[in-house]
Amino acid sequence: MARILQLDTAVAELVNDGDTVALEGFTHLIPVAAGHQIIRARRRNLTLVRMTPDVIYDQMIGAGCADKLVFSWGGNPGVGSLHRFRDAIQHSWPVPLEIEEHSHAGMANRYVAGASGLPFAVLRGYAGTDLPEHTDTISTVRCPFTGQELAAVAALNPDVGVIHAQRADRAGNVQLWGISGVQKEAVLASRRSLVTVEEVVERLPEQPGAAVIPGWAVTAVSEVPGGARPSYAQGYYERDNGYYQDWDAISRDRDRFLEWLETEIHGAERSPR
Amino acid sequence: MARILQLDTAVAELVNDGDTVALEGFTHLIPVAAGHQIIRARRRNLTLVRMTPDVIYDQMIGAGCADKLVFSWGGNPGVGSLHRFRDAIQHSWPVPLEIEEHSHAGMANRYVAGASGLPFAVLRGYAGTDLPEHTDTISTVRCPFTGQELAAVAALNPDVGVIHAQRADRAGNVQLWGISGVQKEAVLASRRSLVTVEEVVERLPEQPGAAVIPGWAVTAVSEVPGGARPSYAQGYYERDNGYYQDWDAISRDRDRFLEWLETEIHGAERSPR
Amino acid sequence: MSGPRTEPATGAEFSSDEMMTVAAARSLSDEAVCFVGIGLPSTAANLARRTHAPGLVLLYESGTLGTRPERLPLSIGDGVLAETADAVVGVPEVFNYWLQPGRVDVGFLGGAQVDRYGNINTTVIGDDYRSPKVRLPGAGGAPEIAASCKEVLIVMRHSPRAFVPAVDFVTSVGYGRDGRARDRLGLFGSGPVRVITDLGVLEPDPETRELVLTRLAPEVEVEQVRAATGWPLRVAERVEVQQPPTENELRILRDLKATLGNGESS
Amino acid sequence: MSGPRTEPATGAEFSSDEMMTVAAARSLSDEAVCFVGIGLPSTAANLARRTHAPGLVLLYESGTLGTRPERLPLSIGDGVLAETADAVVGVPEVFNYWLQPGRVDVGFLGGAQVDRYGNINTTVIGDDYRSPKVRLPGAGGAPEIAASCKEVLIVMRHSPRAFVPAVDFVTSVGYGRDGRARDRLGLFGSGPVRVITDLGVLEPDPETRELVLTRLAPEVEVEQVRAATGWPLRVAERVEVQQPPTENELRILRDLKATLGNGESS
Repeated sequence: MARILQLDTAVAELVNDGDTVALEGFTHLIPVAAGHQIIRARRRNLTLVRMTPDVIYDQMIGAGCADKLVFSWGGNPGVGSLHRFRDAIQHSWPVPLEIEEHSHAGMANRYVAGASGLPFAVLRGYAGTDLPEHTDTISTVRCPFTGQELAAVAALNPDVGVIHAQRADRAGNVQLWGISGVQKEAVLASRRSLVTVEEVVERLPEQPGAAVIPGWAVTAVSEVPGGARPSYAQGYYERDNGYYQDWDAISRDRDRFLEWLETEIHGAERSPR
Repeated sequence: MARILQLDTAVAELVNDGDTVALEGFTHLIPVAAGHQIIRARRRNLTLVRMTPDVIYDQMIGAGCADKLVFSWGGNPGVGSLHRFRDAIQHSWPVPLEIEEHSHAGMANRYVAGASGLPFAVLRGYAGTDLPEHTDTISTVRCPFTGQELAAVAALNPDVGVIHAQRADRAGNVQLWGISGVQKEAVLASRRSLVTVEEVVERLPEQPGAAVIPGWAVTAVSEVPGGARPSYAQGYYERDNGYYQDWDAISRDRDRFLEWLETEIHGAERSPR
Repeated sequence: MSGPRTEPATGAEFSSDEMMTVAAARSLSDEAVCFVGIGLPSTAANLARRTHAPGLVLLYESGTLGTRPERLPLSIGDGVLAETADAVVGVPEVFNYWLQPGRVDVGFLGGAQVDRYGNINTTVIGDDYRSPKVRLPGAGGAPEIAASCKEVLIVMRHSPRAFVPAVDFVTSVGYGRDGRARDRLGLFGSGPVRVITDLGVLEPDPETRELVLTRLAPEVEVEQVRAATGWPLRVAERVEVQQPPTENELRILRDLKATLGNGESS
Repeated sequence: MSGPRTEPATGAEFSSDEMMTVAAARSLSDEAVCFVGIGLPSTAANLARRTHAPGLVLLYESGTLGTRPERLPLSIGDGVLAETADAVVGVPEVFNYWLQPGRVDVGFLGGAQVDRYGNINTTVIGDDYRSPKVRLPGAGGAPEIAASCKEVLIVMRHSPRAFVPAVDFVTSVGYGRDGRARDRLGLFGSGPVRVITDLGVLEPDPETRELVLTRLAPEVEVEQVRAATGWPLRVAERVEVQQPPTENELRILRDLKATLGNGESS
């Protein structure tokens, strides 16, 4: 059974300096409030894992939480580039950022292998690309029946998996629906897990299209209404597209970014949006 | 887009002598009417594939449709043994039956590999058992990252996959819910597919827990109300447990079985239950 | 089958099958996550959930996670399992995401044969696989349940045909043909910790992994168990006698069985 | 960016970007199954569905199958894609069950660089991967879309920086560095069949697989395209001029773009 914790307590207990941490969410249900809390707790030397690092990872990287990023697409969806991510890679600011780069199919299968207790996954992937040359966690494997060579990727087993979902009940059974990305796999592949939810309810109502992650497979649940803003939570609120566009200007400039960090994160109990 | 066909037309078009055919269903939603139609069409030399061959496969084997069975558990659930299956293996009646035997985990992963366009799947399976010694489609593969040896199973790609579901719309989009076994994988792994449904509706209603298989991934849909009897269709009818118990007595004796075959299958447009 | 009857302190009569089911239920601790097979294991697990282990989490291989059936399911895919589950997932997912990574505490198995090292056979009787004396149903989920659950409980009725020196076919590995082979397989699970029968309980010797008699059902003698075992059965230094079923256990068990209507799976 | 403007027979003015999007849309046949990236491909696919190809099946890598958004999605995971989909599946499933086995007819890609053999770069500009001149977003779903879709359409604005002799990094394979390497990879998909730009269309030579100019946008000269291409561009024997957008196409395209509110993804 998952423990229901305050977000700051959960982050303090579950996320340590040096941990490998995956905050997953595929445009929808991004655990932004949890990411801000990790910045606020001044965690350092994290290996951040995510298929689609976007604004929240740009913020965590700019704040100096991470020294490594494992990913498959890093951009500001619908807007353009991530300037803190670029600055870290191109100019090592504020600290050098090592990268481990995959395709979406590769990352998804790495989580699947991790969730399945397997050391690797097999896929038809990366053929003819330059990615395997630069990424140690891509290799090949031969089919014992046909002799065919296929791509192999190493399993992902983060120390902590963090996701946001719509609801949980008091036993920590988590219900999420809409675009669900690789969130279930991220929780199941991780040694510890934190799920922030819009609301904790007595009993999960029936919901078409919803998946449930049983509470006994989750470490902690935190009730954080709006915890996915500026991304969206289907059935609760829309995406704040303006925030993503505003981020482009804030993040282009180191000083504006540092000011944002001081006022919106360290100067606030919780980021206003 | 799937074609909406009469069951006899669909079986005549899709199932040929010598085909590898998977009729899947995990206690729930067993495509019994389709199986009876295959017997009625007097198909021969089929390789029948199914995780849990039960009464319908006992009937098809007894009727002489199959010369090979690929499976992981063959029994009459809640009752006992399958006597036609035993008679075929132990006494080659009515024809010899070759078997290819797996565990559930192995069969499920074989379908997953087939649905994924991969020649094999990796699992932690069969370790310490006598199954690999007798089954050619079980082998091993070594993890290119850790050096660990794991089980490998060959992909399943039947010529025809047959399942039963609750509903489809006129474009052949299939909706099923409740215990869903490996049915989606069986359809996606197969070259051709037939889905019998309780009803064809104008528009699929929202349904908690339901999965949808898009019509463009299905070859044919047949409306067959009660097509899963004596198994059950959640939301439509209960399992007829008496049928399974009665089958024990009918199937123990070759003559009683042959009489059943004449009256209930060949003598009927459609089996009364 | 009906075993020896007795009049325990509770005053209630009970069959040896009932004692076996109650003993199996008592083996499950509260909040354990349990992968359940149909038949005796399912009856025992549902009894435990209604007595001392209300937080027991039940998984069935049909993909029903955290199910709380209000009656005994007649098969692994009974609709009552889906209707009362926390989540219903596909069969590939239940094996790959839930069983395989070692998340499950207890796997609960039966079989046609078990041998002195806890290996189970549900495949064939006879030594020719291609031409068996008796063809059994086969493996189902058992090989991976036996490999991946943190511990395995076996529930079987005691007889010399069932308790054999070496199984005709290893469908699900216990400690291997020699009691040592399991150590080399790198499995997540530690193997069978207890075989619960209608006559008592066998447990593996910590050194040799040979199954040894450690408990007797009420009014059963050691010699009876030896006679029902196909190898020279060793007996632990201290053999306890099982507490007979309480009135509460018996009442709940009988109410449960009554929900089946047409008998337990064989 | 705004291209050359013209007054076609329809009497409507249109930009070169609009011509490009319309040409891309026309490349999609009705009832094709199309794996769509965000931005230009998504605009073109949604235009096609509203004009000549109402039966077009759209898949997005967020797991939305058969989606029919009533407005343009702003990102791959826009809620409108889930709300109007036949099915919403997880990301592992969309890649493993739907893309990987070769079920998808058309993959629709863009990129920062494309080379003469149709290889695409969305990873880094510069020749040192670890210390790039410009770090781009990376691969996303593109490598496997390029490998597994039966055919691939590329949509990109024409410029010498984008149309390079050899990409700095092969993120998604076209015909390989030498135009031959793809044949040895055993992929399900046959590779890029068309590169649609704001100046016209390039197609691979059937022999050498080098991209060759086969169509011109209205009022664009061959020399303009040569100047915008980073390698000595070959020109097909017959070069057709694209039909300008119809009034209907333009109206629907502009209505679609108006639904975006705050601009198309870059």
